[in-house]
Amino acid sequence: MYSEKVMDHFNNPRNVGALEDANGIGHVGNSTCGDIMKIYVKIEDDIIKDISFKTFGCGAAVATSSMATEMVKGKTVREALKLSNKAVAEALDGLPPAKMHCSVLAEEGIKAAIEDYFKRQGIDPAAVLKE
Amino acid sequence: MYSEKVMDHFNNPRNVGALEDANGIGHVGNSTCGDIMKIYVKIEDDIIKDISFKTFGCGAAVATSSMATEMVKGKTVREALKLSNKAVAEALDGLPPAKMHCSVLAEEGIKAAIEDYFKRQGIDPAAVLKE
Amino acid sequence: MTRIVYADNAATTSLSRHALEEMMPYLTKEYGNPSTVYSLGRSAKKAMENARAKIASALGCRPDEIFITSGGTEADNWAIRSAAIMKKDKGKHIISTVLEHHAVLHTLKSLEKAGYEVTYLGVDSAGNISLDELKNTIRQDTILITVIAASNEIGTIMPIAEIGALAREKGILFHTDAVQAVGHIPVNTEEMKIDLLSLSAHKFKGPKGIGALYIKKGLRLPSNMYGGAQERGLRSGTENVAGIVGMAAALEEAVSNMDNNIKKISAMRDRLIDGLLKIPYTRLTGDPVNRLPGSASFVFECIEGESMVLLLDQAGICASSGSACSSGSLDPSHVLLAIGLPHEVAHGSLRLSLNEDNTEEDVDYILEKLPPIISRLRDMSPLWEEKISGKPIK
Amino acid sequence: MTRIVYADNAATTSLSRHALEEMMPYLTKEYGNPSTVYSLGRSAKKAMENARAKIASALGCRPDEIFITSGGTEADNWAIRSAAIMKKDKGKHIISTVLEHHAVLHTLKSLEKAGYEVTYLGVDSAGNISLDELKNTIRQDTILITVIAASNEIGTIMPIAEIGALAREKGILFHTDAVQAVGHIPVNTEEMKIDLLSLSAHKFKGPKGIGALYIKKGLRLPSNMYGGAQERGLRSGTENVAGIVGMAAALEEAVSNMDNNIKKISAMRDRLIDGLLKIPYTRLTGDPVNRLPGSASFVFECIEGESMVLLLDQAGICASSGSACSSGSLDPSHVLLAIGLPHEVAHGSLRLSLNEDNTEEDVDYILEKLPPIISRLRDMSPLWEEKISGKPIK
Ligand SMILES: Cc1ncc(COP(=O)(O)O)c(C=O)c1O
Ligand SMILES: Cc1ncc(COP(=O)(O)O)c(C=O)c1O
Repeated sequence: MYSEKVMDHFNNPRNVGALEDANGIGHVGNSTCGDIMKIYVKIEDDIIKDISFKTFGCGAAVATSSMATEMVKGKTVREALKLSNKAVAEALDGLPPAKMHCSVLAEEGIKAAIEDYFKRQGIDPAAVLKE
Repeated sequence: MYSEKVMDHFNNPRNVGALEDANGIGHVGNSTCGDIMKIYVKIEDDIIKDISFKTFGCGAAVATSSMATEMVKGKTVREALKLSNKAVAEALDGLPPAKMHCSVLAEEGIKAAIEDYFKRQGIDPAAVLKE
Repeated sequence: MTRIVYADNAATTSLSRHALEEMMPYLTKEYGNPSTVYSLGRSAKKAMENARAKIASALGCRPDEIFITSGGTEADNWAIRSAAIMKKDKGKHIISTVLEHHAVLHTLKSLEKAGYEVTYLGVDSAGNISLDELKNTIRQDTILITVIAASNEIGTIMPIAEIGALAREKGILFHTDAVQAVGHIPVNTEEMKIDLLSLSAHKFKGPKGIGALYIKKGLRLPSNMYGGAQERGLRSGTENVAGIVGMAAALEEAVSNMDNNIKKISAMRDRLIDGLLKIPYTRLTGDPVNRLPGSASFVFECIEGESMVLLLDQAGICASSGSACSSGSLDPSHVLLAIGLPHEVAHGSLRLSLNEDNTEEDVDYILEKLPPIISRLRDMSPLWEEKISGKPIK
Repeated sequence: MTRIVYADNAATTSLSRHALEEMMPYLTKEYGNPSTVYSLGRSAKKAMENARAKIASALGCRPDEIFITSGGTEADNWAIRSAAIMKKDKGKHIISTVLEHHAVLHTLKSLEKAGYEVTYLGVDSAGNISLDELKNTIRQDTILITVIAASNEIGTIMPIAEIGALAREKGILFHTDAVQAVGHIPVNTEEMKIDLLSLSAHKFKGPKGIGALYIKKGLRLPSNMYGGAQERGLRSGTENVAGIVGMAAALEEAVSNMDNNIKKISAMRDRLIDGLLKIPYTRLTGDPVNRLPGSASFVFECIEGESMVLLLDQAGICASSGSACSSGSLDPSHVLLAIGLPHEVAHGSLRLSLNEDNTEEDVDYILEKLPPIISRLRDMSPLWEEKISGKPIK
């Protein structure tokens, strides 16, 4: 069902846990549907210096959280905002069709965390995201 | 499917073949239905001195012919006429339901041979059979 | 991985060694077609009829009331569709429950589309139906009551004898999906006044792909498959002789060991339940007492079932979950919702199902391995953080 | 009894040793339910999908066009009933032949009762249909053509590719009951333009109780059984993993040896036919050339088939007959009547069916044992007496 990469990221999730000094936090999903992701970012000089997640959900939800955080860590905010759910799924060597929504959630989680960062900075995130 | 008795009478049929000096021959069944019996009797002093059969048909048809001829051999005509298909089937330790008609044919074959004997003797068989 | 603890016997069981031994001749030298007249076919036929007699004796019915199918699903589909067709002139109302397996539920849904009306009896939080509610639900035009004998998900056992008596009294056909019950708890078609009963071999250590429908003598069901008139014309097709022989051997074995098995398995189950209920924010699903001997089913709050199943697999433990992710749909199991669990709690379901092959060491092993898995997943869960801190997540 | 010569391979075959070996893990340690997410279930799933790919490759189709069933009968019933339901708005006319197996015939009869009209194409004395007749039979409201790929009784092979081309051209669904063909002669769903194809494992040395329906991609058949949504929701029920694996292994083996098998088996068949046709008042049934490699079918005048089969059994030879007694009905096989045999001749039918397990010695043995059996039965037959003497019996 799951690729080896998915299982690896599920069994040994990268960047798991809360980030004490996060300056942006994104919450996506809802418990009714069975998947919730909380993404913590620490952004400095337009760079994602650190990132972590907490996830309630299935194997794919954990693995996409792990992979997505890995993919944007150390990247510029602009680069991070370009992360697509397809890229996350591909980096995991694919996901079962029924699990593609998890990769969407991961993409959304990253965006939500960055958005929160902008809000805290007093910047209208809509303007940034539109670029 | 068949009892051991049926298989024994099928494999080693008693009284099989034509009877050279028969004085009564009965034909029953028809080839469309798949069963034909020809019963030969030699009756002397009201006794069935000898009897034989030829049969086209399934295992049960051969076995009931064999058993029925055995059962009436040496009997009086009156006794022979009392032979029922059930008695033939029972003597064979039973027949599959779909094969009961073969025992009916055997009973009818014996009756037909005796009837033919009476006819040849110039006696109205109907009168005899009615008794 | 050092050891395997198989605790998903409600999903399927390993094949009994005895059953396999009985099957082997029919997978090798005894390959005759039972419909043929020569001795190779006759011995296959004999084996099949011998098997049918064993199955009948396990259910307390007559051999000619047992019709072989390819499994529980076929039996359920056949029984329910047939009952609906046979009785449609009397009415189109069917009574069932919210606990049914999809094999029953989706067959009922298809009948609803065809103009039948189905009332699904609700259950209390332990999964028990109310006989009074059943009585009140029966109408002039009720033609069939179909109730699962014991729930595959939460283990609760239904009052089959009482339902049977009521249905018989009212002249309504009674079908029970006894796939989880047969071979595990006493089932008697005569005493329980059952008209139609489905069973599936692989749930009691028989082979997969074989099952049976008990049809009470005198009921004239429409043919399920047309063809060479096997199974007295009702279910044609060259018979799976090895499968039939294996099913009968496994069932005979299960029934003859049933008393001991029930004692042994339910003791293990209770130890498992007691041990796991020590984990905070954990609930047993299904009735604590009136449940299948092997069934231990739970919800663990703030975590998701598939994750548990995957981590248990890493530890060599096979288990299952009724979470949405496990079911492949967006909703968690209809049964978990039916016993009143909120969606987010239902997602955290885990079913451990034991049978006579499990050992006390298996229970120890699960009790050792599962709690740290729950902790690990809760540590990762934003819902748990919220629950513990008392702060809402957003 | 010294030796067994099994010559009833059209009824069923022995299980291939290779297939059994492939099955054994799934009858022992690999008992996981393929629908589960842990590794024991995943490996079962993998085995099943691997098997599906092998079956697809044997038929020249895609794996997702193969749907597992419990045998040929289920596949026939499902395909035909579904096609009728799906296309009922276009029309209710179906074309078939007088050679069909009961699994097709009785399904068609049930449709006739439900208001469908079926035209059964006749055959010539060798069992061949006329493509011109087929063309002329097609109407505006023809929705389905269902033709057996090769006759189980007389071995004649039907022009499947030509029928497929015609059906495709006219936009009519084409189903073939290829139970006797698959694994024995080349079958390619793509080249032959087949929409639906039934197969059954135990006819090509696979296990009993398992088969498949090929459903051309894009056709949306109604679900055959409701339940746990196995087989992409079309045929629910816990999968018979061992059976599926065994079917695929046997089919792969049969297809990879097909060229050699055809050569070897048809040579034996021809020697058998030549030898037995020396018996007076004996006819071959079916086409002398255009026939299944293993099929040698005859009528022997003035004797009855079941008697032959029973006496052959005494000699250790397994064979079958289409006589009334063998079929359990009052009429001999509809196929024998359809090729124009009078009732009394049809009663004398005997089918010897060989496969790759038969040897030249088997043929010698049959040629030695059968003629005296014929003589013995004829000596006992009043019809033979009549035939020989020229005098009518009454
Ligand atoms: C209660 C119940 N009914 C029906 C079924 C269907 O049985 P099978 O999958 O053997 O067809 C199952 C198991 O899958 C079950 O647990
Ligand atoms: C031509 C044909 N179709 C269908 C079937 C039915 O297959 P099964 O008995 O495996 O269901 C058979 C054999 O019995 C057959 O020979």
